[in-house]
Amino acid sequence: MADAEPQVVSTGRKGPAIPRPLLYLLLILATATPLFFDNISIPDQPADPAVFDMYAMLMTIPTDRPVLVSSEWTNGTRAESRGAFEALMRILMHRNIKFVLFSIADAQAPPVAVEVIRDLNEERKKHGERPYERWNDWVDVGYYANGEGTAEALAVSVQKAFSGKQDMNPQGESEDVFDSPVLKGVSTLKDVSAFINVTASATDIVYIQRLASKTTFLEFCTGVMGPEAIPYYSSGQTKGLAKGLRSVIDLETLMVTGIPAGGSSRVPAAVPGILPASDPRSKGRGNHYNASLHVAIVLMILMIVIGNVEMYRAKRGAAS
Amino acid sequence: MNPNYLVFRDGCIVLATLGLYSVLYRENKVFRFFEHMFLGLAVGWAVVAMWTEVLFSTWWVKMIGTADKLGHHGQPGYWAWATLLPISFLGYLVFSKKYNWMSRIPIGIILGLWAGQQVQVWFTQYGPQFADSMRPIWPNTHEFTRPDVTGISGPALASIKDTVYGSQAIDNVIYVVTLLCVMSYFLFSFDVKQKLLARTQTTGRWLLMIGFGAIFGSTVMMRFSLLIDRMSFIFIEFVKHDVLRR
Amino acid sequence: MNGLNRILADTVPPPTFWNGVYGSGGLWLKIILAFLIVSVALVFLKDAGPRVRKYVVGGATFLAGAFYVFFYFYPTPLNRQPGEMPQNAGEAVSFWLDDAVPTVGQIANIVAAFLLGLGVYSVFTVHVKRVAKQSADWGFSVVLLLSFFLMVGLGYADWGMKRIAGPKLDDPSNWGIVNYGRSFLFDGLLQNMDAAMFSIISFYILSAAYRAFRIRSIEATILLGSAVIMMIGLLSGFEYGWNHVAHQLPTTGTYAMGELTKWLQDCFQTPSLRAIQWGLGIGTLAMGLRLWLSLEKQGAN
Amino acid sequence: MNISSLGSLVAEDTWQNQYSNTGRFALFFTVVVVAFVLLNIWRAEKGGRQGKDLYIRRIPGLNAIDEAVGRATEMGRPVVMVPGIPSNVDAIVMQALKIFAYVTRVAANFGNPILVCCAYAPVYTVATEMMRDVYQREGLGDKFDPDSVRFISDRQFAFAAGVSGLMLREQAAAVFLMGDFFAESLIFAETANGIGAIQVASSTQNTQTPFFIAACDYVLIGDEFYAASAYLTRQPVLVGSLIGQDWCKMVVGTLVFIGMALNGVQRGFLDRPTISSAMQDGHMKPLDKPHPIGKKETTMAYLFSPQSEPDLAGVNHRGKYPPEELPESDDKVTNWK
Repeated sequence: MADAEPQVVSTGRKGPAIPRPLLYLLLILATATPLFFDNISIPDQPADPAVFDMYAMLMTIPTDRPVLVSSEWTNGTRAESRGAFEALMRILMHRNIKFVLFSIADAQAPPVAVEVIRDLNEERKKHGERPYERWNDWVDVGYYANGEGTAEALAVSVQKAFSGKQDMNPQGESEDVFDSPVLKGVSTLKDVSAFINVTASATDIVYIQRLASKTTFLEFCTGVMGPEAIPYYSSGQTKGLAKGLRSVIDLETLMVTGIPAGGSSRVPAAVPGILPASDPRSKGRGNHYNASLHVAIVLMILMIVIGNVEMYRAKRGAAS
Repeated sequence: MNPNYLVFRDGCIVLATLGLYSVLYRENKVFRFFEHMFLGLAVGWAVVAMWTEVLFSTWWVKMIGTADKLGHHGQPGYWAWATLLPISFLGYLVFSKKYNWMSRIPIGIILGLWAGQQVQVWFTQYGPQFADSMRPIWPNTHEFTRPDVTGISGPALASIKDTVYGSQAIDNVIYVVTLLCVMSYFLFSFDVKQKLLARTQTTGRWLLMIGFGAIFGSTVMMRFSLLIDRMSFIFIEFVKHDVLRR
Repeated sequence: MNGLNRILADTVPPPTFWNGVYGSGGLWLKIILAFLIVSVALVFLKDAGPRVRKYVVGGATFLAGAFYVFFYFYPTPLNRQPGEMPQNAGEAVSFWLDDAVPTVGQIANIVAAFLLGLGVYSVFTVHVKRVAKQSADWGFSVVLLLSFFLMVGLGYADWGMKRIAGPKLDDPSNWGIVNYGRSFLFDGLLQNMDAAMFSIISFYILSAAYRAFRIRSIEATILLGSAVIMMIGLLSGFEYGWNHVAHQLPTTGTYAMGELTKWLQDCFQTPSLRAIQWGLGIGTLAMGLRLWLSLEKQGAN
Repeated sequence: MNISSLGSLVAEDTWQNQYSNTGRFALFFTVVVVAFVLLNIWRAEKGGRQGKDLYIRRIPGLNAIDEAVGRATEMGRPVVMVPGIPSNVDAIVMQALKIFAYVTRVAANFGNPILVCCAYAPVYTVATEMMRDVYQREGLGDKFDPDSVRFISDRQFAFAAGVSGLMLREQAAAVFLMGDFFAESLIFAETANGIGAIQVASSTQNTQTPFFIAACDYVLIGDEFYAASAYLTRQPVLVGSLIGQDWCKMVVGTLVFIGMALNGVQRGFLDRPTISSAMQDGHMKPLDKPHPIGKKETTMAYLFSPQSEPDLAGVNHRGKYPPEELPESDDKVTNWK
């Protein structure tokens, strides 16, 4: 019977040849060194249909209505989430889509997102574009402690869910967010053009269970959440999905190249790029980290190979 | 924000990061210092968040109501929330030798609420997945590969999506076999002396390993990207920008 | 005042026995009475016999769970609009259930939040004891307690200031020492220590891969194989090169790296994840039933 | 189907809406699963009274518990147990604590110190009570050290730092990681490996299981975790429930198999059959123009998603509250001052 149930025993208790500290030092070098070379550019050919759908959906949602952006990440997952959020903001800002910012995961999430918007505005000013103004182009309605309840309320009425929230208008006064140009005339999810979740925790399930069917639901998640998010994308509950750093890199590429007709299964027409390849902004956070990612993964595969060679040698040594 | 403050803050962050990393070499006093600081801050923040992020808005405000302000309508308070206070505090009796049974009441309430929800969400969560797994295992067309959909839209595209091509049928067979074999591995009350079951269970385990390998591979990216980001913080943002001002 | 009018429509409920006006003596009296009555009832209960105890704990658990079970099996009023009347008594119940869900959903959160004090108590007993006895590492316990009190003090002070000043304090240029202090501890140290600990995982992944990822059995080989293919698929540069070569092959497209990883995900990862998840789901449901109906023996056996 | 004949207590619309939303099938299936579990618990309890023992297959990871604790005793070093980082007191953490109660019993009898690290205050409450209970039942009540169950932090990575620091300083000999683990799983597993501790692990988060497989000595995969307490204690309730779960899995497997075959038949072999009627707004209606059958037009698809747009289904006959009964108007605002 034992042969039918092999045990999962995998630890090699004999000391490996490469000491751990050296291994760690190698990894630090592998990840840090490429960061100093700004001009390394690694070719990318996006193939993930989920990212194509994400970009195509973002480029085709109506611009006359706002989108709801639930930003559920903080600096703990800055590596992947910030790149994703920046890519999202660049597209929204390019298309002049107004947005509402909020969070159900972490009280610190909205301030972190606001900081990114501030940085992007600096960048826009540098390129001679108008900054995206708080109150006129976007509002921050803050953090909601009871995620499930808030999602439930949003599904029934956006107005009810965000009622009583205030944000600062350009004159520096607090005013009801529903008096802002962003939320004017919005009452239910039918009045927003998409619901976008940028997340590092399981908030996507909360939204999928409660409101994803009532609007265009798009999701930016971290690489770890990817495998669990795919089933919802393939069943159509999520209309576009970006999973982790690789998807950010792909999105940055698509922002330059655009998508040919039929490239996205959910948007039949061709979608143009928004940035010329010569624009330094086309090399976003994703591209910046790509070289390091390559070196790190190659190092990982190399270590697996070395480990196996060592084992093979030890076995042969023991046999002879 | 004051630039000097930022340099000071970033310097402290780098120190803390390196302090925590030092455990990779071995457990030492520097790590212990930052570990205890980390725990102190984390528990402290939990105490702050307990009131400011949970109890204040979901309990206190609900209980006493809110005042009417301009542009912000006042809400009445509901006194019944007050009953939760004594019930919750029964939990603290866990240290009492005589009355510790009472600490089970608040826990029982939390557990009961959770358990009831399971009945509610079970089918909503898994039902659509059952339906999605019922994939036809034979083609309904003579073509083998799915045509390239580039440039196709409308009814033609919908028709392609509704058709099961030969290659898809093969994939579907693999899908269903994987699903059923893995499920059979998780049958516990059947004697595996039955040859067929033993074999499907072993196959199930192997197929499971392909799945786990794929998960492992795809999550590695995030782990590394977090390290890359830390390195970017230490070397680019702190050393290059803050210290060397470049 | 557009906003004001709009919110009026359905957010302010009528006065009933259950609620009271903010700050009114009546409401406070009710709150204090509710607190006292429940407290006194619980004091009377404390010496209950073992049988009664079982019924009290089991009953509380059952009632809490019964709400959701009833809510699930009772018809839901779909397409309900604000201000609508129920058509009859049956629908009135479903309206009530619908309205009660958000409230009931909060109870677990609130009770759990009150219990946090127990956790703090645990941390304190360990570390205060250590400081008092001056046993090994007591200095670090001082560090822990100090950072705890700093965080709590500055956290609450900052929260209070922000409640009084409103959104003005969202702008760092209006900050004082308290706000800077909280931001330093929370946004600076705590959040970044989180990120540091999070990133430590990548070191461990590398050492685990080197140490344990070995071709020692069929299973390990399968695991390793699919993991390596997925990892290679993450490298955009490698994928680019591979596809370039694959394009030279007679059947274009089919051998693209993306297709391979997608195939692995669709044909193996998704079904095996689902199979495990279904088993876990049924297991969770069964355990939920056992807990709800108090079928399991309490404590350890 | 006209359900109003059931009585006028519930409006017809409400019934229709309810079941076009969750689906009659969903309710039916949930009831079947619940019934199977309860029925088998009842059967096992009856059998248990007659002294019958029911079969459960071997679970390798669990046989390692005694070995691991035994080794810890030999070395005179503590057994560390971590019930994951739950966000709620739920079945997963209760299950983990049940397994830990078993480990604690073994450890208590060997006179070996234990350390349970909790990441959530209510879990800390339950764990304290359970572990003390174990010591008392074994007649070792005075040996229980309240500091052996600790709350570390409810913040994921502070918890990770604290627990790995403890493992390193206490030089744990056996580490049990069971429950809801997320990214921190590998930190624990590798730290424990670094000090040469035996690890027995299980995560209900499938994305973490491969990391445990790579780094730990014994791993419980998926559902094995729920089978564990039945396997260890052989309590009739647990064994019965486990058999009930197996029945449910068989039903689900069969259902998928039937659905697969039925879908295959309806969607045709080498040819797509044309259909002349399809489900619209919850009813089968003839189509204006017959067309080849689509993915979502099979019996199984209708059964599992009877109405894709529930809000559009059914006509609403509800009246509105008259304006004077509506709660407030501008001048009443001051009521709530």
